[in-house]
Formats: sequence, structure tokens, C-alpha cells
Amino acid sequence: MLAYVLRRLAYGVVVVFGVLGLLFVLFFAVTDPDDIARQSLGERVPPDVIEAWKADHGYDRPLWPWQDWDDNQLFAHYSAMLRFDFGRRDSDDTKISDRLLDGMGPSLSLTVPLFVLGLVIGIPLALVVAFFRETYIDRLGVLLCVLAMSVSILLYIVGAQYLIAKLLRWFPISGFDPDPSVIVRFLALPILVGVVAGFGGEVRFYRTIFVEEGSRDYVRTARAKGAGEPRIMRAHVLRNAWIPILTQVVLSIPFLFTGSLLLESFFGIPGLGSLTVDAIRGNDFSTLRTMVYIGALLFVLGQILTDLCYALVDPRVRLE
Amino acid sequence: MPDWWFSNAVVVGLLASCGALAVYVRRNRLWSEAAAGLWRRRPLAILVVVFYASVALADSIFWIGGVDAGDDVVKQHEALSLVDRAFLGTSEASYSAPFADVEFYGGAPLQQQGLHPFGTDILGRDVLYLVLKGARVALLIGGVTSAIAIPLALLFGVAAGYFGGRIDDGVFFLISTLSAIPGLLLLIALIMVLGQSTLSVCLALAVTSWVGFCRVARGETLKLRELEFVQAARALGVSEPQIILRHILPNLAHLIVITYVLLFSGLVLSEAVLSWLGIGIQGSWGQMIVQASDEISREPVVWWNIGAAGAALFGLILAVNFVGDAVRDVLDPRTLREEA
Amino acid sequence: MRRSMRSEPTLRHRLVAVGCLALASASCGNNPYPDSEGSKKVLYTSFVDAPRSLDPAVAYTTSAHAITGNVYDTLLEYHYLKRPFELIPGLAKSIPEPEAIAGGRVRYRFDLRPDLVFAEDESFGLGGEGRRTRAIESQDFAFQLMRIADPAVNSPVYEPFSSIEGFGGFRERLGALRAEEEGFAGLPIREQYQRAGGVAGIRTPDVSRLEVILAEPYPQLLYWFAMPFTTPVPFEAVEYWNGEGDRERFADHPVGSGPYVVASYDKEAKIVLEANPNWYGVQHPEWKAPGATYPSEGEAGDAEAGRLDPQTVGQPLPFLERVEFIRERESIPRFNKFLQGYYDASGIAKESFDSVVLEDRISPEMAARGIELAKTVRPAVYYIGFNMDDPVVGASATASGRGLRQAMSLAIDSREYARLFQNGRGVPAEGPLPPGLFGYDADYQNPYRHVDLERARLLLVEAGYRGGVDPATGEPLRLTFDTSDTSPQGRLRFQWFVNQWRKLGIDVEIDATNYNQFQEKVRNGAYQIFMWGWVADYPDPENFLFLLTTPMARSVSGGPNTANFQNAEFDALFEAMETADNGPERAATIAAMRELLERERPWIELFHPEDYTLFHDWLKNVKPAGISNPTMKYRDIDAGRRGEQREAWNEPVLWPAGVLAVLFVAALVPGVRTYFRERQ
Amino acid sequence: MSELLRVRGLTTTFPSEQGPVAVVDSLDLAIAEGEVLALVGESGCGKSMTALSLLRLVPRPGRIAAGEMIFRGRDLLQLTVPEMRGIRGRDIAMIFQEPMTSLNPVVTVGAQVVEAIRLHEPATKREARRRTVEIFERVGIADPEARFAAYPFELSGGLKQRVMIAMALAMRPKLLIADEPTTALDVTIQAQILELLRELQRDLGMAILLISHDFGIVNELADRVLVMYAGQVVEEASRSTILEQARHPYTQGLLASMPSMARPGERLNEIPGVVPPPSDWTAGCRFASRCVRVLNVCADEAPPEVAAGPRAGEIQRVFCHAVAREVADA
Repeated sequence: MLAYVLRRLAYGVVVVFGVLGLLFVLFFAVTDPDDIARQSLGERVPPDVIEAWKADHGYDRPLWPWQDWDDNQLFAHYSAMLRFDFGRRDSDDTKISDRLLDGMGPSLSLTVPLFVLGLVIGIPLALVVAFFRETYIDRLGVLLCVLAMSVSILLYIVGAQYLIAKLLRWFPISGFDPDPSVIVRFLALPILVGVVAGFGGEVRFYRTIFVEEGSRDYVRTARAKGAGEPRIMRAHVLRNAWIPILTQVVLSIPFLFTGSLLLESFFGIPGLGSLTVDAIRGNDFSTLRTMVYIGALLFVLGQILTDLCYALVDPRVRLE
Repeated sequence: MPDWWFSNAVVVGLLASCGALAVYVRRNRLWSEAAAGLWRRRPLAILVVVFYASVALADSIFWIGGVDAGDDVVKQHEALSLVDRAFLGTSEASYSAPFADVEFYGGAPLQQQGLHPFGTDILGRDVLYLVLKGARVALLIGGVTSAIAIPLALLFGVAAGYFGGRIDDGVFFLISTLSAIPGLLLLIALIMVLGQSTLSVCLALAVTSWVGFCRVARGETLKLRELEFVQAARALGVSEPQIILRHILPNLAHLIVITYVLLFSGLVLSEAVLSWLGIGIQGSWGQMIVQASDEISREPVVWWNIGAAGAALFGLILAVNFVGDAVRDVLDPRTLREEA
Repeated sequence: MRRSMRSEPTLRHRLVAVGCLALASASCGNNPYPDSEGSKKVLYTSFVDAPRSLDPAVAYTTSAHAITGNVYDTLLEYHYLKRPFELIPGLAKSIPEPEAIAGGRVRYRFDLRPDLVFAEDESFGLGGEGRRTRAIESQDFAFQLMRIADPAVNSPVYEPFSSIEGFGGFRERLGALRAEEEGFAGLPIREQYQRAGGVAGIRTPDVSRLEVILAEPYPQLLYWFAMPFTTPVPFEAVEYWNGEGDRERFADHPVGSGPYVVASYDKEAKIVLEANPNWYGVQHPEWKAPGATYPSEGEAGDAEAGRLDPQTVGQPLPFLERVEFIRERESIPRFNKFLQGYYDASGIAKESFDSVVLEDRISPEMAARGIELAKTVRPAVYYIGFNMDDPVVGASATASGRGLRQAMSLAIDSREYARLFQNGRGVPAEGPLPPGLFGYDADYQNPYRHVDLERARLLLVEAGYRGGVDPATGEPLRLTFDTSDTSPQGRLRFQWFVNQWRKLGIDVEIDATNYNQFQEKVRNGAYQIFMWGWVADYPDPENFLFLLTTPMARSVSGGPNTANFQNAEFDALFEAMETADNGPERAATIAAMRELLERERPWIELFHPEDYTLFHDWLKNVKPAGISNPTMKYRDIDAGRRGEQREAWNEPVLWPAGVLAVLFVAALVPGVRTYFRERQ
Repeated sequence: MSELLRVRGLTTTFPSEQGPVAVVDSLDLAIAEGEVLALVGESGCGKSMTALSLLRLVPRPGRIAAGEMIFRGRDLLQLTVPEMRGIRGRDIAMIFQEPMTSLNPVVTVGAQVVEAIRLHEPATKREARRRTVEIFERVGIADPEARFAAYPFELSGGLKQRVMIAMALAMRPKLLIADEPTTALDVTIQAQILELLRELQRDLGMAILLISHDFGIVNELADRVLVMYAGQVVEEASRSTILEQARHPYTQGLLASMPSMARPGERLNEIPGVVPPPSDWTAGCRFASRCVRVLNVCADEAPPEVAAGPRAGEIQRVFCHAVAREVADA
């Protein structure tokens, strides 16, 4: 098992290297260090001040190794990331690690409940719909899922804010307060929107798995043994369904940290959701590479977690 | 060659290929049965999709002249589509409620009183006209992007699955790298490089959305390669590319069709978010929704912009999803076995 | 699992259901603030993007001034109510008169009020263990003026102060020392400035007097002493808050002398200002200092608007205990929370001037809730500019270029634009100067700023573009409208302009690119038409007309003259009026410059925006101030009324929750029934 | 031997475009205790569906339209679902053709057998485990203790079928339905499984309903044989009678085309044509379109039941107009 994890880690490192390389090429293909400086300092800035800022932030060095082997930005970029030295944001020189820690709390307080509710609502609902296959509950369930899936999340957000927050005034339209006694009031609406927007796809995905497993021969054997339908669902279908479900679900666990872009922007939650987009638009290379680096690490972590779960749940899989 | 000639050529091409496809399907028993099964399951959804497609095609046939556009002089020289011509001169000064006679703000009388089923937007353009124009953009986003993404995925997926070894590792590395990078970053960088025209946004979307199907294609090819009929073909001395073309690809046909449909609705839905980020396509429903979302906070509420665009988007996606389900039920062998 | 499926849903299930409903309703109610806050005098408002820096020498945007203006006090201030703006003494005892001295130089003498003290901050510990503050001295003003000259600070307002004697010299010496001398840059900042020899024209004879000597007359200088740039800054704060270790940077940790201090500064969520106990207005109400007492008279209309309420006139400031700026990235929550009473005033607009927040006029429902709209014309102008270096629309196209610009100017109706996009707010602009400034002629009618399509088409014919057709291509003339606003809302606005020009047969394509590409285009002149705006630093015509002078051209010095308007005659007239006194002669020069602009049309002047604030009736003494920054200290809150109104407006409508619950149960019952039928 | 199960007029239908199709069409059969009845026919003749109907496990959207199934005095069709569940696995058990896929891949084989026991008896886990190991031994699984904790993918096809048999016999059922138990196994294993079934049937006095398309296997194990074609019974007789004096043309054709039954050197003949699709079924004999001795009445009227036993007391039922006429002329 350890050998396997080490091999995957090694492979992960290669992927992360690839990602950082691709990011560097992509960013500097469309942006010039001067643009980073100008975006940080403002428009009407004399050239000498731009040079000073670039020198101060290390953007005055040549970009590529073939220009200057021992002092170029590509190697500095790699070494900074590998040392987890995230440094400061290009836009306003605040420490990136502080921003990540501050933002992680609100982001997690939104994405974790969404993730858990997605499972807690999605799977039982799919089980019920699959259990009543071929009855009107199945058809109604599938219809409901397809309807829910076909609406753009923007409409859900705008609609919810208008109907629930403005007309019915159940929850504040936006805002966030980490104080535990009040936090539920702020998170209720975004979570509701997140679940409603997501449940269509999830339930349909889980239902397809349950229906597929339900048609396998071993279920017929269990019925022949005299097992009741609920017991078959729980003891046989669900145990086999965990394999495809876990692979899909575990892959998204690491990305809970990066928050959700839309929900956080519209509901005023100061998380990490919009950090990447703001960094892209604001030419903030240091923040961008940190987010992409963390994203890549999380992706690799997700892959390994998925394989481990696979081995956990499916005896046929041995991690050699 | 001006771009509207190109658009007309594409329309002719599309209609010709649809005709050829229809002939092929009628001749091939497997596909004609599938088509009949499809029609039996979801006739309404198919009709809705065909309606959207016909609106989009009508909006893609352009020619110049033969029009007097009142005060918009430039229109005389512009290539206008059927839809443009149908709605010539229907613009007002500003907002007006559906079937209203007067402007929403200020109450000035409208030129086309009571003739705007979905009202007009802030620039006075008829919302129904804008919604119809959106159909072409939506089908371009969904159709063109998938048409680029799927062959790309097949190329890498089948190659990796069939040849394995170094090619497989290379492709797998590429897939992992691409999916580890946040899609948005890739998308925005590509759009910055390629520009914001419809085609370049489609290209950028394709590059960021082929990874999923590539994995599926690779897995399926791995399975097919081991099956006897492939080994038999190899034993008969059939060349590798021949095997791929005549044996592997036809067996992926059903997966291709299913993925095309699912990718289609996913892409059209995601366009709304792209418009919110400012990198969407001009004239899309997504852009209409984002433009109109501010109107929701006005008092009294201007709802018909966002309502019409939202309904049009919902209608297309719902129909495509239903057709997608039906296609999967009809074509996917596993569900066929379940039927017996 | 088996038992409960057999019998009806047990009592336990029902209890759980009721529990959930109760929990949901308990956490119901949409008040985003802790209930305890209701009664305190706290003002809630919103902001979109946090300012990049709060360093008084650097902060130049409206969102930054909203904070620095209230945290950093200045020698002079603007009278809160009088219009046109009038200076009053702030930290200074009186407004100095310019004294002409030998060599054509001018001297200003500021006398400080006695025992002024900085706000409390741990950085003063540098001056001695446990010390939390210290007295304000004239050296602190000098220190800040030297920071403006310091190249490392990179202050955007270096140029206006460069008329101070020795200002430029100090900057060179400082730069040279830092470059040559090893370790110089590591010295404490105050020592660096002393070693560089300070600025000749800035003298501090004693702790309570500051003298500023100008090499040449610059009457507008006094206005700069009413802006946060010239506030006293303690050197301890600049040295202590250097960003090393876990200390913030000075740009994120303001230490000032104003009526408020920054209590908490979370750029992503909330910025909180709290009343400063050390402020001179609090320490010495008996002085009745003009900057610390509510004014007793103002502009006509202030009385009816309730801004001269007998109970508030003459009272010591500030009234508000706390001001909370809450971040709202999207307009839907921002505006609707204001309608629900959770924001006392509509927030600070998004920083970029070209996407004015789409807020509504006073609708009947809003009037019923007692929401009022206060607007004053803002000393600013929005305009569409032509790139005068462009071969087609620029100066080099001589007559045809001029005719084209004049025709395009005749197609734009500012009133209609304001009606559609500004809800009727904003004064249509006839010329570059906004109302309230010397040289603004209210009844001047710019012949090219009234829609006249016939005349425009004639002009096009003369310019060689009959019917808008470009003779070279035989197609409608193709021009590009360049912008860095890619938002769909921005697109609507530009589309409106394009539609107007289409009436002339000219086909203008909107080229919206991201920030870098836009800067790239502007830097190498690859743009034809753009929309821009300029907000006055101080109410003087020079601060607007300098925008069109050759030295300021973008292609010449990268300055704010993006239109690259280079006209010798205009430059000469500018020199004449630049430092002249506000007399008839200066007015005549301005009128001549206006004639020239009218003919050359480098700009299509659109409108002078009205600075507006929507506010609830419980927010007192509201007057949009445009330039004058320290406004929070004049405002007051009737917290009681606010509490009642919020209560009244935000009763949650609970019956739908009941209906939903019933529907949910109704949907369950057939399910359970089919399950049992299935088992027979 | 007293009668264990009597089925009369069993009809199981599946919906199709042309209305419900009777995959099993008014079938009669009877099994006595300890008797081995074989159900023979080409694939698709409805023999598997008959077996599933006995356990009321007809997959949706099919359903049992008519008939009665009296099992030890109780009509299985009238039982409630919980009561029917009580019978499945305890009184009537079933094993399937594909042992590869008939076991839950993620649960140990031992646990799956324990489940079969504890579904019907409140035995403790340890008790059920002991009995499982015992049954494993009984069905010939070597080293049963170790095999108890094995997963299905770790066992061979033959071993898996033995586990299936162990699972079926956990509660000593009165009737075992074996749906093509050896078809998926290779020949050497087939013989062992058949030998095992014969031993178990003898020891436990258990009745077996053997479903197969291979007369060779039927010949080894069955006491009586029922030949089915297109959802209907065409002939019923004892094993020896069927082999020597099959009277129904379809049965004769079937026997003649079996390589395992033919004598060396004899040419195998095959039955022309294909089993007609349900849409072509007429009221008459469904084999008419392929029958060598077809009469014009065959297509119109349902074939009468002809009792044509060669020896007294030996019942042989044949459903065929030609045979009926033959008997009438004799």
C-alpha cells in the first residue's frame, strides 16, 4: 500500500510541476510584468517607479532559463512554490497566507454543509426513486431532477434573493458574521440555493447507479433467498453502489477549500471563491500561482484519496 | 469572404449533412430502430429542439439589401438574417412592459403599441427579438464547442486506450495537468489570446471541456481492444488505423452521441456564468440574464427581460436533457439489456 | 427500519418535523446585524471594492477618500453646507493669506491650534515605553509633505506640490542617496529625510507654526491643504507599521488625527470606523472650532432639507459613535438591503467611474418609506473622447476629421442618455467645466451638443463621408469604441452610443478588452473613440482645462490627456488663465478656450454627474459633498426610528413555510400508501 | 410420493406494442416430493420465466396474469409479500446459470450464506457460521473454514456454483429450482455438479425442477420431462418414455438434433425455421409453421391434449392434432 501511495505521490509531483509550468507560460503569454506593476500602482505612474516596484517584487529578472540560467523568474517561481513561500499579493502587498486563512473559514462554512447536504439529501432521494422504479414516483422524481438541472444557477440566485429574501424576508439577502449564534441566518439561503441547484444532477447520477446495480444478477439471488426489498437496497445495492459514488464524491472533497465563486459573490461571503478570478483579472500573479498551486495539490490529493477509497470499498482492488 | 457568406455556407452544409444522415439512418436498421425508439419516447422534446434549431438556422441566413430600416442607416448596408428582417423597425425608446402601449418609465406612447409580447429592454429593443437571436448563439456554443471537443477527446482517448504505453502516459499526464488547472484560468487566458469572437470562445470552451469524454473514450477503447472481434481483425492482418476506424469508433458511436447531447446542455448553461464574468458571447441569453439581473432590484420590478431570457434558456436545456435521456436509453447497450 | 415502515409515522417523526420548522423560523428574520446594535448611533453603508491603499499620500480614489477623509484631519476644510465650496480653518487657527516675498516667491503661514493629539496607537511605543499617543507638531505636516516628494512612496499628487521651493531637489537627493549609499534605505525614514536635507520651501520655526514657500504663485495650493494628502502623519507609525513579520503595512493601518479611527479593516468583508476620543473636537468643544461644530448657516434649501435643525446647529461633533462599511460585490443585495433599511444610505459606487450603479429614482413605494434623494452636481465631467493622433478621427485628418467629430457630436443626446442610464440624474454638459466652478457659464449653449441629424449629415458630406459611407471601402465608415469594461451592463451603455451613430450611417464597433490589452492599446495609440471621466481635485477651472494641454497628452508624457489634444493656441490660452485671479479677464480667456474646443470637438461632453445619496429619513444632516471629504462627523442617526422602521418593513412572511410543509407531507402520503399496497 | 407442487393455467405476460404477450401461456405442471422434473426447450421458450413465476420474482414490467400454484396446500399467488418472502429460500430455493455474477462481489461468500440462514431463523452469527461451514463441506468445498472468508472473485466458477447450492440448501428447502445450473461451467465441472445434485436430492429427499436445453443433462438426472415451446407445454412424459417414444413432432425434432443423444455416424437433422415472434402467435399450435406433420387445422385450433401412454399407469401427454388423429385412427 505504501509503495502505491509513494508512486502516486511521485506522479502527483510531476503533474503539479506540469501545472505550474503551464500556468507560468499561459500567464506571461498574455501579460507583461509591467502590466502587473501598473495594475498594482494605478494608471498614471512614472516609468521609474514601475521599474522600482518590479525590482522590489522580483519581476525585473529575465523570465526564461535560457535567457539567464541561474537568475530567472521561472526557477524562482518553482522554488517559491516548493518552499510553500507564498509571499505577498502583487495587488496590495498583504500576506497571501493571511488572506487564505481568513478566507478559508467562510468558504468552508458554506461548501462543507453544501457537500454534506448534497449527500444526505441526494442519496436517500435517489434510493427512494430507484426503490419505486417504474412507478409514478420514479417518473415524477426523474422529471423533477431534469427540471431542476435545466435552470441556470444565476437564475436560482437572483430568484431566491428576490423571492425568499426580498418578498418573504426569511433570511438576509447577503452578509456574513462568523458568530455561531448568527451564522446560520446568513448561510441558510446560499446553502438552500446551492442544494436546489445541485440536487438535480446528483440525484439523477445516484439513481442511475442504483438502477444499474439493482438489475445485477446478485440482487435476483438475494430476492430468491427471501430478502425483502428494503434489506436488498441497504445490504446489497448500496454496498456495491458505494464504489462509483465514492469515486465521484471524494474527487470533490479537496476542492471544498477553494469555496464557490457565485454563491460567495452574490451572498457577500468573504471566502476564497472569487480569489482566483480576481487574481486573473487583477494581474495578481503571486495570488494566482498560489491558488493554482494549492488547486493542483488538492487535485492530486483527491486522486490519491479516490484510489484509497476504491481499495477500501471494493475488495477486488488491491493497491500494489 | 465576408463572414455572412460563411454563415450561409454553414447552413447549407448543415442541411445537406442532415439529409445525408437521414438517408443513412433509414438504410441502417440499428440506427433507424434507435431513431424510431427515440421518437416514441420524447416526441415533444424533439419538436422543441427542432424548433430552436430552425430559429437558429433562420437567423443564420444573411443577405444584404431589400430593406428600409427607417432611422438606422447602417442597416441598409448590413447583412441581415431572416429574424432581423422579421423584427425590422420594432425598436422603441426604452423599457416597455409586455403588450404595453406606453413606456414603462415616463409613460411616453410607444410606436408599436401592444405588439411587444415580451416588452422591450433598456435600449428599446424587442425582447422577443433578442430571445430569438439568442437561439443561434446558444446552438453555436453548445453545437460548435461539442463538435470541436469530442473529436479532440476521441483523438487522444482512443490513441491512449488503443496504443497504450508511452502515448497513454503522455495523454494521461496531459489530462491530469489540464484538469488540475482551474478551468476558468485556462478559459480566460485562451480568450485573451484568441479574442472574444463567438468562434474563439467556442474554441476556448472546447479546450477546457474535452477532458471528461477523453477519459471515457480511453476506458472504453481499453475494453474494446481486448474483445475477440478486434483480435480476430488483427489476426486477419487488418492494419491498426483500419481497426480503429472500422471497429473501435463505430462501437463508440453510441457514447459519442450521448456525450454530445450532455455536453451541449452543460456548455449552454455555463455560458451564463461566463457572461457574468465578462467573457461570454455577445447576444447570448446569459448576457441578457446578467444585464437584466440589476433590473430585479429596481422598484417597480422590470421582470420581463430576465423572465424571457431565463425561460428560453430553460426551455432549450430541458428539451435537450430529455432528448439526452431518451438517446441514452435507446443507444446505451446496458439499458438495452435491462429491457429484455 | 422494519418496524417504522409498518405503522403510521410514529410520534417521534412528528416531533422531529415540528422541531425543524421551529428551528427554521427561529433563525428566520433577515436582520444581518446583532440585535444588540439596534439602539446605538451606528451608520451602516456598503462598498464594492476595498481601497488599494489608505496611505494619505497615495490614496486618490473616491472609495479610499471615504475612509481617509474621516480618519485624517487637515489644516483646512470645506464648509459643510455652503456652496460654492468655501474653505474654513481645521487644524489651523485661520486661513493664511499668500504673502509675496523676495524673488517672486509666495509664502503661506499656518498657525496650529494648541495641544492637538494623535489617535492612540501602539506605534507610539517607539517614543517611549507604554506611550500610546503624542502631541501633533508642525514637523508632522512637514514629514508628510516630504513623503509626497519621496519617490518610494510614489504619490500620484507629486506634480501639484512641485511648485514648493526645493521640492524637486529633495526628491533627487533622496533618490541619489538611496541608490549610492549602502544601507541608507535601511535607516529610519525620518533620518533618511534629514540626511537628504529636507525641502527648502517647508519650514517649521516652532512646533505650532508651519511655513510653505512657493517658487512661483499657485493660488490653488490652499485647496490641497483641505485634502487628506496634507494631513499630519506620525513618523513612528510609518516606521513601526512596515509590513515585516506579522505587522500590517502603513497603507493598511492608518494612524491619524481625525474624528474617527479605523477600528477594524477586513478588505473582504467590513471596514469599521469608531469615534476618536483624542480628536480636538471632543477634547475641546469649548473652542467651538468651525471644523468641530455643526455649522449654523448654509446654502438656500438646507433649512427645508432639515440640515439646519435647531437642536443640531452649534453642537460639538461628531454625532455618530461608529460607521460600518460592509462589502457588497453585487448590486442586487446592495440595493435591496438598503430598501429593507439595513443600509442607511446607498453605498459608495464601484470605483470605476464608467459603471455608475443603476439605482432607481425615488419610486412611490420608496417615498412612502421616507427614503430621500440628496443630489448636488459633482465637480466632474464624463465625456466621449476622440484620439486626436488617429488618422481618421484625429487632428491629422484636418477638415474631414473635424467634420466627422462635429457630426458625431451632433448625434449624441445627453438628456436621453441620462434618462435611460442615470434615471434622469446629472446635468447635460455643454462644455468641459462643471457647474459651481469659476468660468462656468450656465446659459452657454454648445451648438454641437444638441441633436441635429440633418446638420450632422451635411457635415458628413463636407467631410467626404456622404451617408456615412467610407469612400475607400464603399461600406459604412468603420470606427472602434475602445473600453476596458467587459461587463454586460457596461455593454448596454456603449451600445446606446453606437445606435445613435448608426443613424448617421457610421458603423462603430465596441472593442471591450481586459485591463492589460486596453492599457496596451492606449499606450501605443491604437484607439479611436473612448469614454472617460475626470473628477476635480479642487473647484478651479485649471483642474479641468489642464486635461487638454499638450504637456499632459498621453502620447507626450503619458498624462491624463487621453484624447492627445495638442493645440498651440489652446496651450497659450491655458498659460494665460492658469494662475490668473478669478476676474473678468480670466473668464474671457476661458470663454475663448471653450470656443476652440467647441470647434475642434476633441471631446463630446456628456454630462456632469450629480453626486447622489439615497438615504432613509432616520439619517440626519445628509449633504453629498463631492470634494469635501470629512462628512461622517456631521451626520446623525435616529436609532430609535430606524429600529421601528426595520421591524415594520421586515416582518417575515411565514405562511408559505406552512404551505410548503403541508405540501411536503401531502407528497409523502401517497408514497407511503403505494409502498403498503405494493406489499399486498 | 405425495404431491409437492401443482401449477394450473399459469400465465405470465409482458407488455409490448401489440398488447400483453403471454411468455408463459396457461402452463400446468406438478412435482411430487423428492421428484426431479425437467423443463426442456430451446432458449426463449419461457422455461426460465416459469421458474421465476414460481417464486413470484417476475421482473418488472412483466406480471403473473392468471393461474394457481398450490404448494403444500397453499396457493402461492394468494400469499402476501411477507408470507411469500418466508417461502423463498426456506421452502423453495433457486440456483442460477451464471455463478460468476450471481454472488454479491463485495461481500464474502460465507456472509452471503449466513444471510440466507438468518433471514429465516433467529440463529446467532456464530451458530449460522458453523452451519455454513458445515454445508460448505457437504457441497464439497475443500477447506471450508478458509473459503468462508473468501470473496466471490477469489473462487473458480465451479466453486461459486457450489456456494450457490450451499446457499440454496441452507434451510433444507423442499423444492430446488435449478435454472441451467451447469451451462456456464466446463464439462468436467458439469459432471461433478450434477453428481452433487443427485446426492443431495437423494439424501435430503428434495424435489428438483431442472431447467435445461440439453437432453444429456436431463437424461442423467430427471425422473420426468416437460417439453416447452413458445411458452406452452407440448409434451410431458417420464424420462425413458420421452427418450424412446417421444410422440410430439417438436420433441422428436429436438432429440434428433442433439449431438449428445445421436448415435455415432448418424446425420443430425435440424428443425427448419426459427421460433416465431410473439406477434405471429395464432390461436392454433405455435409449432405449426415449422412442423413436418402439419395439418391445416393446426394453425386454427389449439392442439388438444392427448393421453398416449405406451404402458398402463405411465402417463404421457401430447398436445398435437396429428398425434390425436393418429390415436383416433388406431
